[in-house]
Amino acid sequence: MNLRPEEWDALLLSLKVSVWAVVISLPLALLVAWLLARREFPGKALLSALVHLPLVLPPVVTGYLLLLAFGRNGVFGKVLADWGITLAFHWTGAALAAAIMGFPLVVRAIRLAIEAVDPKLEQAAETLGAGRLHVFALVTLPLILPGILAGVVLGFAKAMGEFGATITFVANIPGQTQTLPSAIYALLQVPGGEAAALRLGILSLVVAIGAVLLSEWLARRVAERIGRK
Amino acid sequence: MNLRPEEWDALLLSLKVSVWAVVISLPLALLVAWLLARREFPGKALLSALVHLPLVLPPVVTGYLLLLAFGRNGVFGKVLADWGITLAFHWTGAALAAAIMGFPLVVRAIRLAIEAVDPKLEQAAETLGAGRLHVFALVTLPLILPGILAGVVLGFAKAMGEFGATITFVANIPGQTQTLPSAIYALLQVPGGEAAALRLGILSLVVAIGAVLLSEWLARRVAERIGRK
Amino acid sequence: QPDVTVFAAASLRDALEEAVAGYEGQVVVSYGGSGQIARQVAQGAPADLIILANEAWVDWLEEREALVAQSRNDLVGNRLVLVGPSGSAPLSEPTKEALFERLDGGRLAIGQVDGVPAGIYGRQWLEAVELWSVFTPHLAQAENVRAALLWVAREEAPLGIVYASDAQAEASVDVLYDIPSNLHDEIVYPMAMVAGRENTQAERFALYLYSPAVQDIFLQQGFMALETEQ
Amino acid sequence: MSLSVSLSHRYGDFHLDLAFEAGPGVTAIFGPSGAGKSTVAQAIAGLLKPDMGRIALNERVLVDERTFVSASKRRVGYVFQDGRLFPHMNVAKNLRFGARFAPSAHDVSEEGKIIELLGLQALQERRPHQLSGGEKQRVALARALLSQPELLLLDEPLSALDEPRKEAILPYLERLRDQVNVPIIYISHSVAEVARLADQLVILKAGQKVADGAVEIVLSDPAALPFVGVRQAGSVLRARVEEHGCDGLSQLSVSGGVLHLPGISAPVGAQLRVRILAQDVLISLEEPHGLSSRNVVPVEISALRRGDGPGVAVQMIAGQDRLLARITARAAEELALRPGLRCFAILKATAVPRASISQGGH
Amino acid sequence: MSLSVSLSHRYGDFHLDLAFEAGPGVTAIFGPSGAGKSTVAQAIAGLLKPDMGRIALNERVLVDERTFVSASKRRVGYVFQDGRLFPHMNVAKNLRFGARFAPSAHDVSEEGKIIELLGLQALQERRPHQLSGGEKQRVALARALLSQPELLLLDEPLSALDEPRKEAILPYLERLRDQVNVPIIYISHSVAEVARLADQLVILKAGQKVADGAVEIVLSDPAALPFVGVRQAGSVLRARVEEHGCDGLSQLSVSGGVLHLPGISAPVGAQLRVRILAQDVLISLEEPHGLSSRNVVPVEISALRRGDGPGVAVQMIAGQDRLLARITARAAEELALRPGLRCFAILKATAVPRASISQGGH
Ligand SMILES: Nc1ncnc2c1ncn2[C@@H]1O[C@H](COP(=O)(O)OP(=O)(O)OP(=O)(O)O)[C@@H](O)[C@H]1O
Ligand SMILES: Nc1ncnc2c1ncn2[C@@H]1O[C@H](COP(=O)(O)OP(=O)(O)OP(=O)(O)O)[C@@H](O)[C@H]1O
Ligand code: MOO
Ligand SMILES: [Mg+2]
Ligand SMILES: [Mg+2]
Repeated sequence: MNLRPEEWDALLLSLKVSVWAVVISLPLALLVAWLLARREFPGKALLSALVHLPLVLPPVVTGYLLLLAFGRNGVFGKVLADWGITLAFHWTGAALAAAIMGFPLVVRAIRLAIEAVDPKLEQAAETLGAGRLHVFALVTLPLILPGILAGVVLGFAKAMGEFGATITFVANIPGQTQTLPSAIYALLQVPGGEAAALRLGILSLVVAIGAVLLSEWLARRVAERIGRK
Repeated sequence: MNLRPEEWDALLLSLKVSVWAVVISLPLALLVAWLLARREFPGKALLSALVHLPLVLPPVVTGYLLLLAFGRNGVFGKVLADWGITLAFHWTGAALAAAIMGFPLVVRAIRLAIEAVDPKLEQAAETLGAGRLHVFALVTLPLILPGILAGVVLGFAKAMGEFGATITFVANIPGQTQTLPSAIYALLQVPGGEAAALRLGILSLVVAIGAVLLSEWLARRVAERIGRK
Repeated sequence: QPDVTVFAAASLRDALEEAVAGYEGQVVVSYGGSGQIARQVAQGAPADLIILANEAWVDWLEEREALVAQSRNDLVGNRLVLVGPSGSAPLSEPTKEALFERLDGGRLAIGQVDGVPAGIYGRQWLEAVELWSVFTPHLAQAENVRAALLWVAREEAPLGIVYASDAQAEASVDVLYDIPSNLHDEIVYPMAMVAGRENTQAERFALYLYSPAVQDIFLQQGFMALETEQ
Repeated sequence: MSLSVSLSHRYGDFHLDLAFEAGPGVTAIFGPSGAGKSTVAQAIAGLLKPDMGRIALNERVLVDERTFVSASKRRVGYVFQDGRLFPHMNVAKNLRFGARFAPSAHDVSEEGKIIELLGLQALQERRPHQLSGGEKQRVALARALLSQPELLLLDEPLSALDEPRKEAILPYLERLRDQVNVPIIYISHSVAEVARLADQLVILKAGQKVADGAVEIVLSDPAALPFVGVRQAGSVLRARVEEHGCDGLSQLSVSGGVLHLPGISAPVGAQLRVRILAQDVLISLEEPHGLSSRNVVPVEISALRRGDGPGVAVQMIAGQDRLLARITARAAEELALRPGLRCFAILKATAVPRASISQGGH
Repeated sequence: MSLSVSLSHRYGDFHLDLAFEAGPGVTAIFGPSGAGKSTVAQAIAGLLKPDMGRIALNERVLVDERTFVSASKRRVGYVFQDGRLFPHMNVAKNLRFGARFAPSAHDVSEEGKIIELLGLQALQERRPHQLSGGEKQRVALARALLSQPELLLLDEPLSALDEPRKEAILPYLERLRDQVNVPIIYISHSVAEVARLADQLVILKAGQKVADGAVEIVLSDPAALPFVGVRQAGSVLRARVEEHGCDGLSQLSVSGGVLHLPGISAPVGAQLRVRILAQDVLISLEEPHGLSSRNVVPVEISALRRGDGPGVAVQMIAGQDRLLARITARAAEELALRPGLRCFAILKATAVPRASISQGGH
């Protein structure tokens, strides 16, 4: 498959955005998943609802809200601009949008994994002297690796496919913010663009299959490591 | 909040579509999740990739593909039409689109839950005379209820927010296929529509919070039942 | 960094791409919906030039003083046509009966009638010929006009109201009827410079778009030339 | 009714390779930790597909080169070392799980009996996570019993139970052995349990069979002694209940004489198996007088075997039975014990635990 | 070094309410299944917040109305009934888990010793799911030992081990008790283990303490007999190693005379505790002759207690020590045993198991 330069750009940008989306959402997702799985606190259900929000709202609305918050005149946008950080109309914003859209998926995968960890093992670690952080790092974390992996795959796949929030927040500037889905969208807007759109669609697919294959392979190794298989 | 009749229609339709999306995707999701979690077979990774597809592709593309497959002249569409089933431009098609878009989320949640079930319990059930189906129904299924619940919440939330595939596949016919996201999108297309869009957005939010609260409550009960808490 | 960044309505993509290819200067175009572009510009999008498919959003931007005063100008125009799947016989007169006969229980594909420009124009026409209330229950509204065209091409809908430019490029549809342009607002694509981003490169590119060569491209793609007021 | 097992399976360094037949009654599989006992059990239950081998239950082939009957079709009641109760069901539901798959409708009174016997009445509503370790194991045992198995496979089911509970369950297992015609495979590392329950004994070590045969033979076989442990060696006598004394002592006739043992509930005329540990037998050259022990049997020494420690195993003939005593080498020397010598075996009545007396057997 | 526990906790119907002090050495908590032993252990380890109570370890308050020291800060080495190995770590990593949190650098030779003792060398690379039940428990034991705990809490750690493995571990626990100054709480339903290891004994029943005190006192206390079980009652004598015979018998002096016991490895001069089960003692009015037993001690009967069965407990004074015999009521009657009677206690040398002889103690 011969890709045109803009197509290459879109592919590389999509990959960059997706990787970053996963990287930035993972630590927070771990924290939130742990809170939801293991702690009781007032407002827990509300936090859970908030996490699900990006799923419920049409992506364009999420993008619009992001634009309002992080745009030139947005509350956060102004502050970040002072620190020299631009998000709107920038690939970093695409990563943020993708991260937010994938967040509920990542959190849920990790949360399910944490809920499946036998608290008795964590207790055993405690009696061996491990404090809460060590218990998490040495026992919980390795045991939830399959869940984290699942979360990463979901988050990555979602980021590869995210379109509505991204195009609304960072527009569709070739070479700068045009991801694969935006490129496909633009192609589908004019008659005769289907063939090119199909090419890019297949490209997405290849990336997705690659990512899933990789994750299945990793999952198998992890499952062996933690004695599940 | 005083809702106009079309807004009511959109809300009710969204609820109907989301519920049906979950209902129709659940059995297949259970099967696929079980296959992915417990069986080894050639093409397993491919199946997994296929399941993730709706995440990776831009929703509009998925809608486009749905139209090609289930439209009046689509491969499946023709067959279904013979049976008197219409999907394109019909709320049933919206449910199908939402089900497909949410499918990867539902499958993953259930798969994680199945992977966390101790196969030793299933073995114990087998030695007590339970065949594979009984083992699944009496042991695996109850134990993965939290995962199913998580899948249902994710699938429902996704269905409530799904827009791109839905509108491409079933259009935006007020009272018939105009879901909340379609209505919101339409409102955002005209200058000054923000206020009304906001109202509908809040409506989505309320539904989402309600669903999440309900699911958290159910999850707690289920966890108690299966002795996790 | 490109010399010029243009935010343009997605339906202009083919023609604009051809125009950009013939321009000696680096131009990038970000395609999107008109409302989306307007909001982005209001939030400081890095656009030097905008070309929208809808006058209302340009008005909206002007109210917010987001555009360079007096820079607004209509680039090209377009026409609405009634299309059907290829092979359909032309309609001499789109009467209620004739349309219903064609629909045969199916739907009339159209852009969202309260948002997508092509839908708005289509609605105006239907209202003008007093068919609006009759056909409202039989519409299939699309997120964008391309989807409406797709439905007709795939024979999901026996009829559709789309731009002439779209209909021309799609082999699977035939134009059944040219909608008289006096029965709806004039279809124009206004172009304007974004306030705070004025630069000569953008001005040069804007002028280039008015050049006969580019206008030819637009004509070939089925757009309509406008009398330029330069 | 019989089970025929021939297995070969490898787990890394560990290689299991053995064959045995289990007739009706109880066959104990005995061996140290890691010997492969649970591995054999899993293969019999259908939870492990052995690398090679053949397993047949009552002429029905469960495993061979071509056959592999699934676990759910085998009707093997398996009580696991680790309980494996269903966490989402309360005790009552756990117990009734197998009933729906059982071939015949379940007998409510039988069910009640088992539940009562295992002291589970008060626990019916509990969930597994609210049970203590021992309680869990009792539920697991009842659950298997209630599934009407064709073969009962008990993998150290009693190791988490305290003595009184063990005592309460063992008689039930005995009755099961004698009344129901299901073979029982009993995995244990307690010779006391094995000796009491088992008809047959298979001793495993590092995946190999090192001894098997009738319990009486194997336990009094000096070759098996290192695997059984010296403290557990002994003989099993067939006895008949003659009379119950009002002071709680019963009179039993054995072929070589009379024993007086406490705590026997079997009716007069019943046939019992009495296990007498070698370490509980003293030898006296003269008939003792003024001694607290009621059980003095005239015997003739048939063999002496020196062990590697300071002990000597003395085999004696008492009527038709063999009796085994373990005394110190020094005593054997001083008393000049030799084969053919006629002397007296002294047996402490209170030293014979209830667990060593069991009814019937085959 | 001491642990002071006072607890009240409710689980539905079950109500735990007890207080005890555990000094240095080993305190055994003994009781039937469901008595609340594991519940006490969890409270001590900080895994359960008791409804009410106070727990202090070496003057450090772990729990009271205001205090609740988290489990990780308590330095209580807990060996669980169910192992709880980390499934994602191999044996070696499981073993070294606690080391990083231990206050002092770990001693490689000590580590090697423990690993060797528990026979874990060959298992280092295995993962928990590749271990047999007994192997798992051995790893759990070693893991707790290697975390340098201030208190060792063993919840039936040996119940899944076979006799030879138990035998191999028990001496280590004895050494631990005598050499390291950590109190050990040992939960068990095996009196044999308790008697051998424990200095102190707390007996629980249905959440209540029914007896506690020094092991020697409690085990020979008739009041505790129903909880301990008649077959486990006995006395503990203090003995001194006098001489090792070349035939494997050692001569020990007790205050009332001399014993000849097999298999003693302690050096000449060492102080031992020898537990003698009541059921292993015979009483003779005359000094016996031509008897295989080497251990005949002149005694004076101090008390007779009739049980509810056919047995009688006979307490005898032998020098400074008390000896307990359990004989049949019929024998007691026929021999006309009464307090003050001088007679002979006969003890089978081979009946004293190695497990009943332990070094030192406090
Ligand atoms: N799934 C497995 N993978 C690898 N090795 C295994 C596996 N299961 C058991 N083993 C090994 O096989 C041997 C026999 O194990 P098995 O569980 O049959 O022993 P066992 O006699 O039941 O011991 P125990 O009395 O401790 O339960 C052990 O060395 C064990 O480590
Ligand atoms: N989490 C819990 N919820 C409710 N009841 C419980 C819980 N844990 C234990 N129990 C009950 O408390 C009582 C004491 O249990 P515990 O585990 O302390 O007994 P144990 O003496 O350790 O028994 P075993 O020897 O069988 O291990 C039992 O009746 C048990 O059912
Ligand atoms: O140019 Mo539009 O707003 O996609 O019809
Ligand atoms: Mg085992
Ligand atoms: Mg316990």
